[in-house]
Amino acid sequence: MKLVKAIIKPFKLDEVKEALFEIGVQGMTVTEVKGFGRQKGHTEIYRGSEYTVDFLPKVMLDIAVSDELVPKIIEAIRSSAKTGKIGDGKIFVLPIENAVRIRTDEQGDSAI
Amino acid sequence: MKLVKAIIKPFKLDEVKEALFEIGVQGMTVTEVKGFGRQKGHTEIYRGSEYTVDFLPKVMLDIAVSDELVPKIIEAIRSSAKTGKIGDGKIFVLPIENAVRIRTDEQGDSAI
Amino acid sequence: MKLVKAIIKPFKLDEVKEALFEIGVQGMTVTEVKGFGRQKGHTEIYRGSEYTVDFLPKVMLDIAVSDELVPKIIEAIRSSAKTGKIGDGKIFVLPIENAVRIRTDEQGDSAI
Amino acid sequence: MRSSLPVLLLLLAFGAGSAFAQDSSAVLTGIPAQPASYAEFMAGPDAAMFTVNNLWILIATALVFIMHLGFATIESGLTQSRNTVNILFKNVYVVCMGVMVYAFWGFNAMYPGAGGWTINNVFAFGGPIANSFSGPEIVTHMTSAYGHPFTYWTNFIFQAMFAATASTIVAGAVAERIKLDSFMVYAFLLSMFIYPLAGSWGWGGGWLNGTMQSMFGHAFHDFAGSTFVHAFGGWASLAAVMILGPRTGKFAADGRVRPILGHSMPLVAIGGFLLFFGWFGFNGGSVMSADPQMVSRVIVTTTLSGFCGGLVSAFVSWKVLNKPDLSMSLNGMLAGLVGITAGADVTGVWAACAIGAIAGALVVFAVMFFDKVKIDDPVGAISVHGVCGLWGTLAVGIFGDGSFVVQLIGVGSVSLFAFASSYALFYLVKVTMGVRVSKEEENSGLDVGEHGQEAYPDFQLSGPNL
Amino acid sequence: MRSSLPVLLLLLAFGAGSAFAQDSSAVLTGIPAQPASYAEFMAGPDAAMFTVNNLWILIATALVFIMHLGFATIESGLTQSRNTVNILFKNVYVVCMGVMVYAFWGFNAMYPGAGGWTINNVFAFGGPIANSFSGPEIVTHMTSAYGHPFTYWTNFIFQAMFAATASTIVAGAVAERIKLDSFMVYAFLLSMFIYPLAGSWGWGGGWLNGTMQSMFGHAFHDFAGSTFVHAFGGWASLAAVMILGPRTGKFAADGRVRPILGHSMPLVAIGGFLLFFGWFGFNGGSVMSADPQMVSRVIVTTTLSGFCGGLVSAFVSWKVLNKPDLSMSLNGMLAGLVGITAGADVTGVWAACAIGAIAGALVVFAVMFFDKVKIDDPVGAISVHGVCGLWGTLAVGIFGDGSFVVQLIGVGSVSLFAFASSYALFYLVKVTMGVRVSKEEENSGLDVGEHGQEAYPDFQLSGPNL
Amino acid sequence: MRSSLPVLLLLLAFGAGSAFAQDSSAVLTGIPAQPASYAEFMAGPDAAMFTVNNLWILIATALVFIMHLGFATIESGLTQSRNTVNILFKNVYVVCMGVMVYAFWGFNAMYPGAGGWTINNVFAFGGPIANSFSGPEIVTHMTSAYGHPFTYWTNFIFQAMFAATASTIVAGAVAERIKLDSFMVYAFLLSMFIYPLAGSWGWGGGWLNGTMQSMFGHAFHDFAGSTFVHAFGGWASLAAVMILGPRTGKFAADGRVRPILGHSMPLVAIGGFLLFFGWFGFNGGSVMSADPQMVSRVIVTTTLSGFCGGLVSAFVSWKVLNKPDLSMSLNGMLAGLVGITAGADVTGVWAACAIGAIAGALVVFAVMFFDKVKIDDPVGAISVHGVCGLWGTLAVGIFGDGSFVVQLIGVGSVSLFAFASSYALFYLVKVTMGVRVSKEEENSGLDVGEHGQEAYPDFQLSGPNL
Ligand SMILES: Nc1ncnc2c1ncn2[C@@H]1O[C@H](COP(=O)(O)OP(=O)(O)O)[C@@H](O)[C@H]1O
Ligand SMILES: Nc1ncnc2c1ncn2[C@@H]1O[C@H](COP(=O)(O)OP(=O)(O)O)[C@@H](O)[C@H]1O
Ligand SMILES: Nc1ncnc2c1ncn2[C@@H]1O[C@H](COP(=O)(O)OP(=O)(O)O)[C@@H](O)[C@H]1O
Repeated sequence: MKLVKAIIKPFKLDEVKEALFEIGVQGMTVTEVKGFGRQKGHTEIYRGSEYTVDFLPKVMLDIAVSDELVPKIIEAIRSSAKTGKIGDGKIFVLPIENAVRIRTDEQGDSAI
Repeated sequence: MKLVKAIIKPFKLDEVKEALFEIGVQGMTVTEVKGFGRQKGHTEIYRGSEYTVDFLPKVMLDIAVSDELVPKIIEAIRSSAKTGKIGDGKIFVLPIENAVRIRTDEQGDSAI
Repeated sequence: MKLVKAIIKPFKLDEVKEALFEIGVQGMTVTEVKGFGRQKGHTEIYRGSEYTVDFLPKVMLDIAVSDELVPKIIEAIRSSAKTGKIGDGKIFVLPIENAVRIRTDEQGDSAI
Repeated sequence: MRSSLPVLLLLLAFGAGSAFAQDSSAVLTGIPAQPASYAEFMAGPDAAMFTVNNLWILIATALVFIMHLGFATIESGLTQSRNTVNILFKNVYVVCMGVMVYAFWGFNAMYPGAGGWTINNVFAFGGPIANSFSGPEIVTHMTSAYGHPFTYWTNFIFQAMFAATASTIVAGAVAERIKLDSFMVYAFLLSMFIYPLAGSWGWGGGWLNGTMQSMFGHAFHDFAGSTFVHAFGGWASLAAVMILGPRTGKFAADGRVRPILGHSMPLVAIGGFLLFFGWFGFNGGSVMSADPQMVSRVIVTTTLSGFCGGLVSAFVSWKVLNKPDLSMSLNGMLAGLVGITAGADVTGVWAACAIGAIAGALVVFAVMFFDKVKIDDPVGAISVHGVCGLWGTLAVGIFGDGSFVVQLIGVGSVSLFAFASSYALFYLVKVTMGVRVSKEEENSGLDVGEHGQEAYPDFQLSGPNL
Repeated sequence: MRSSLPVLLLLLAFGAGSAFAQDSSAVLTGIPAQPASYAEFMAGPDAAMFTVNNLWILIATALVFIMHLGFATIESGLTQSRNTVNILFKNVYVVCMGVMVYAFWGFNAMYPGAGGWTINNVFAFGGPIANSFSGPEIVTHMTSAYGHPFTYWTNFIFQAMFAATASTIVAGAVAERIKLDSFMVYAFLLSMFIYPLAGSWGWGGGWLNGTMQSMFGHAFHDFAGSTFVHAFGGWASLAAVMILGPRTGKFAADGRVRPILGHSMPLVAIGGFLLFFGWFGFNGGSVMSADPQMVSRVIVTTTLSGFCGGLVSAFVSWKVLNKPDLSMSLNGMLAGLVGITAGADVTGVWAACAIGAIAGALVVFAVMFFDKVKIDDPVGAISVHGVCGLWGTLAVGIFGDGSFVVQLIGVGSVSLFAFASSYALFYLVKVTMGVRVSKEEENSGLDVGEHGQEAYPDFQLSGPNL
Repeated sequence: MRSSLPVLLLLLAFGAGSAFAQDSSAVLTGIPAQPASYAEFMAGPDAAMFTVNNLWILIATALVFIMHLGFATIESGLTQSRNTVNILFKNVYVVCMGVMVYAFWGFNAMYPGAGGWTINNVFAFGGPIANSFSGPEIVTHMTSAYGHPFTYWTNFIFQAMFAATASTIVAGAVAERIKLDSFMVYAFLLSMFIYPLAGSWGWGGGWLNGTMQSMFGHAFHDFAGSTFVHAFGGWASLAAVMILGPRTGKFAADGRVRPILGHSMPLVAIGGFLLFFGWFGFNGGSVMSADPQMVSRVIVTTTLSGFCGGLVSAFVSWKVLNKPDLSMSLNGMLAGLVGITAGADVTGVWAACAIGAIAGALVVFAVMFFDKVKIDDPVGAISVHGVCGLWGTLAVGIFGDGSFVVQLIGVGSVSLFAFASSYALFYLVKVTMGVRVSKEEENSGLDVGEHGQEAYPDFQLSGPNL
């Protein structure tokens, strides 16, 4: 099993969710994060003084999947999350050694 | 070492924390997340129009532990987080290659 | 590649960011988390009744890096995040099997 | 403290209003020479004074109205964000419903007038207010011939705004776990039948006036409602809370109190200040005229008492809890205001300060006491309105010229009546439709459960204990 | 409903104000015996009555002012947190600008007086108000010699606060996607030229007074602005929204409505209550005197109508949507207030309740209707002000003594004029400077886009659909 | 601008109040024929006028009270969420304490009356107000025999609400880093001793009246407190801030300004509008009667100046900062109000607009200036109250009929005195108990540090720079 971690632009969440749903992803966990990267933050002004917001709002998806599904998922995220503009985000794939569904105590692939 | 990632129902957090405490877990990191899965979201209504909330509030625990503790921890989480109702959540186990305690520079198991 | 997960005190974020920037880290993802550990929470009072806040605000950094950079990064975080007081936090290193930059489809080290 | 005829005539002639607050006995006694027409009256010598008196009561009505926003904000601020929509809705409902039932029944049940009693000085049937006036009725309802230094409409709407308050007090105490429809039925019955009935005993010229007067030489003195509004609402709340039970998780198995935090201190502060602001009209308007001496005196005693209450509970909470507590200080301000409300017209400046100071201390200990005995009152309504309403009424017998015994009888009977009838009503509602939401709903919040809405959809909210 | 001379004299003598609301015809007709000096007047028999009348209108002005905070809070509460700074800024701008342009042009354009018309009873050039008065001018502007039971200054500032309202109504309807500068230009033109022009037809003594009177024996009756303020603002909003289009994502491809949630229900409640509070002055002050009968009657009809509206829309939303809807109940309260505003002075108590009840039901269905036809009005401005303003004006012809035909002509012509001129203005602005922000800016919010500021920098906000 | 006897008699006879604002000189001069009893007075010809005058000042008092909620909300909105409880608590404390110390000492220290001076026209010992009146005292304090068109109680409570304001201004400037107990001691001393002393020089009939009059033929003119309230509070703040130092992190090592964002723009807007609302009473009540001419004129000049200020600072911030700044526009509204407060009674409409416009521009540059010189004022109190109070006072010498020199002497001496004594007091507090919280506490917030409470426990808050 793998944990696919994708960091995307917030307003793309719906599209990505749909895309993953179509290829049969049953579940995911979403975290609101702030991103720092090549995409530079914007300058704002407050009562006469300028400041820059370095960290931009992003959404991080944690998706546990069986190994064979990984390429399809990466493809689905890439195509749906892509705007071509800087700041589109990243996908990381991490190994999972075991998974458990709390409700049923199922283990491994069947748990996800 | 392993990183045990557990996604549970928010109101279960206290019980899970107690359960882990009892088996000697010294620390954990908690993140507020939104979950998408078999448990379907509820329908709400706003000024006359219906809409469904797909993502449900969950709490994600990141617990770094030495390998031998993993089974006990999984067991503790399962028993304390379980309601038997859909949406109870998942546990994922990921490998950790190294851990450092910033304060003391301790490395490995002693760091956690 | 590795995923360096660092949990630090919120007010240290700026310094850590600077330190990582200097050693050439191009990007990171930051999550607001709550931490539970040896550092005990504080007691507050509300309308006459005491209660303790177990979970303390922390900030978690997710930094994907190529293997050779890991020691430098750990060092940079340690030195910049350290106050010597309990609660400074932890660094965990997890393996990454693959990385993708959504915008360009680059894979592996070049993606991060 | 029924107003004797001479006083009354003065009152009518000079619109001097009298200190006798909401006492409507004016209606019952001597009617002055009657103008031929409204126009004639408005051309006459009393017109200007009548106009300013009438205007003040209407402005006071607006001020009392805004107290309902004060209640809405302080109650939602002191409870969790997941129950905010529910609390706000309840407040909107209560003020709308409260005034309407007062128009349909309450006003006439509370102020039956001399001949209007069904059981003399104890109970009167109510009924709808007038629709409009024409011909001679205009003079008898729109001029001093009405027996008040203001019109019939003014009299009604000012009293109506008061009426809506009692149920609002209960709304706060039962927050975060009560079923919406059950509360609505309960509040409806309480506002329509119970509040006016109790009020009629005193302000309506009932037995707390005449009987007490003849028995003890003192009528019961409740200037603006420490008893008829606040103690009434506070003790009615207690009954409801006792049946309803505490919020899940408020009291740990080992009996420890596990506080459930209010979600927004700014809302609490907005509520506290708006209530204070409204009190200028609540007490100031209860002079029932713009009489310069009385109104200015009442506003001075009222504000000083409120400020003392705020100061004292700030310091007491600091001493007792080691931390200066904001919500306690605001409660203390309100406690001082509730405390002075019975005697604002008869106490000196320093007595007013003392009354406020004691109320401010009382409220801190009362809040802690009710927690200790496992009475879960999220907003401190019982402490602020019940305990301090009781204290303020008795204080008239201590600092004012009232009779302690009579004050005790008055506040005691009204409080007991409020408690008992609230208990009965609430029990009735419990057995018929149930009063409590499910644990699941309580867990996820009444906003989604009862209203399918969220108060702060854009904001990330924390789970329990985070 | 032009006031005939005798009535007017009464009015001046007794400051009885008359039911004729904002009708300035007083200015046009008989001027009473003139005091030699202001001091002499203030020493005279009418001084006290004049003073209380004048004072009430000034207090009412303050109450109308606070309605702008009500609009600011209800509008920002009903929209997303990322557009909050923008909405608040627009509200600050509109009230500041609205009053200033009324001082520079609007007041005189709206109240030209007998000789002031450019095109008789249809159009008048405006111009700045007086700077100050000296010598004999003081008597003619600061005493009843002015032809009102209040001073020139009072007359101006009360009307000015009303003037700022119309554009504020539009501000809510076009929220979350309109370019700031474009809105500012549009609102400026609307407030400066269109609002006073429409107002002059009725309150200014124009054709809706005289012509209707002579043609139908009834002048058009709009007591406090169901037509001239609310319907005007509501239908002007409709035109703007039609050109502007809905917020991105409000309507799914398949036509389904995808609600965009308001971000703070407490702000919505604060807004609703503050607007109600202000209405005491909006309607109460429109009596144009402190006349006890009229003011107390108007305040009773106004409040009961508002409360009925709130109750009814609570229950209707409950029945129709299966959930008791807070924001609908608050809209319902406002709907009832808007509805009664045309006839608060001529309808009985129960008629007022009926008007409010119907308005409260109307607003629920109107909100759903406009969603269905893809008119995206984030705050329900068109439903509350347009639909219920229309209803309230017609209601005078049904419940009041007005003529239905005349009421229809009046509200119809003003609404059409508001719609048409707003359409023209907004279209002009669209072609010249554009009216809509970019999709990106809409996505990330107008606060950062237009103001480089955030409303809640400390709070973690949720992304879309989270 | 001491009122000469004839004027005064007019004033008493007609309750015309006079333009002479808070000037109590009335007390010092001719007392009119005295009625035998209060009842007789209330039956007499002056009763109605006296009643309306008195009522207006009491209503104005309520309006000034609500300004304290305005301060509480604008100050907490402009600071971080982790210091919200602390700021709200300070505001509750200041208004409670401020009024109480005014009752115990300030009122009599500020208005010593002819014989009351300890050092003639410079310093007077204070003392508690009366407890209550009986017998002949009633006539001499509750009728025009008191020498004002309102009662003793009214006089006290209106002045008391003003008194609480000065310290509130400081509360905002020192926010987010001051030790609570230290602030409480400082505010106590400032409110009790310093504010009334400065006030006595002008409003109390001290040297800024008589001496200036005899030296320059002009008394110092400060209608409602540009100098005695606002400049006083503003410059007192500057001294406090200088000793206290900036918030940690406000100024980067390289001198760059690192803004610390206010956490809630809606709170800021609520505060700004409530302050404007209260100003109707602050300036309108300072006419010290309901005189139609003066009150209506003052309310027109006041509101127009405020609106101009808001417009101008909106546009100036737009030009200078490239973005239309909400909080600046609200500051601009307040700047305009502060600016007109000295001369609202003596300036024409367009002069009022000019004064407001200039104030609106000034405040933007002042805020930027103080940032540049590293004076850290989180809410802009020094700019709004200090700078614009100064400007407004001088403006009377430019646009009004005042003497520029006298105005300069007056505002200069009061400002210097405020600065110096505040500096001394604050320094005293610093050496005795310390004034600044620890860096850790500043980091984690004063709410937990000083109060053990959080303002928004349910909400997820962002760390620094997130
Ligand atoms: N090395 C990294 N480790 C973790 N997250 C990263 C890393 N680099 C980028 N990110 C995340 O991806 C987001 C987008 O990356 P960025 O460099 O801005 O644009 P792009 O991915 O298009 O090159 C960042 O905001 C950050 O959240
Ligand atoms: N494949 C997955 N990857 C990551 N998180 C998941 C995955 N499936 C489920 N989750 C998380 O677990 C939560 C519960 O899962 P769900 O399917 O709703 O119920 P259950 O776990 O009882 O089957 C989800 O809300 C989501 O947060
Ligand atoms: N075993 C663990 N797994 C995950 N996170 C941990 C673990 N132990 C500690 N942490 C995180 O590190 C933070 C600091 O740890 P703590 O024990 O309080 O201080 P220190 O790291 O100085 O010993 C905790 O608040 C928590 O967020």
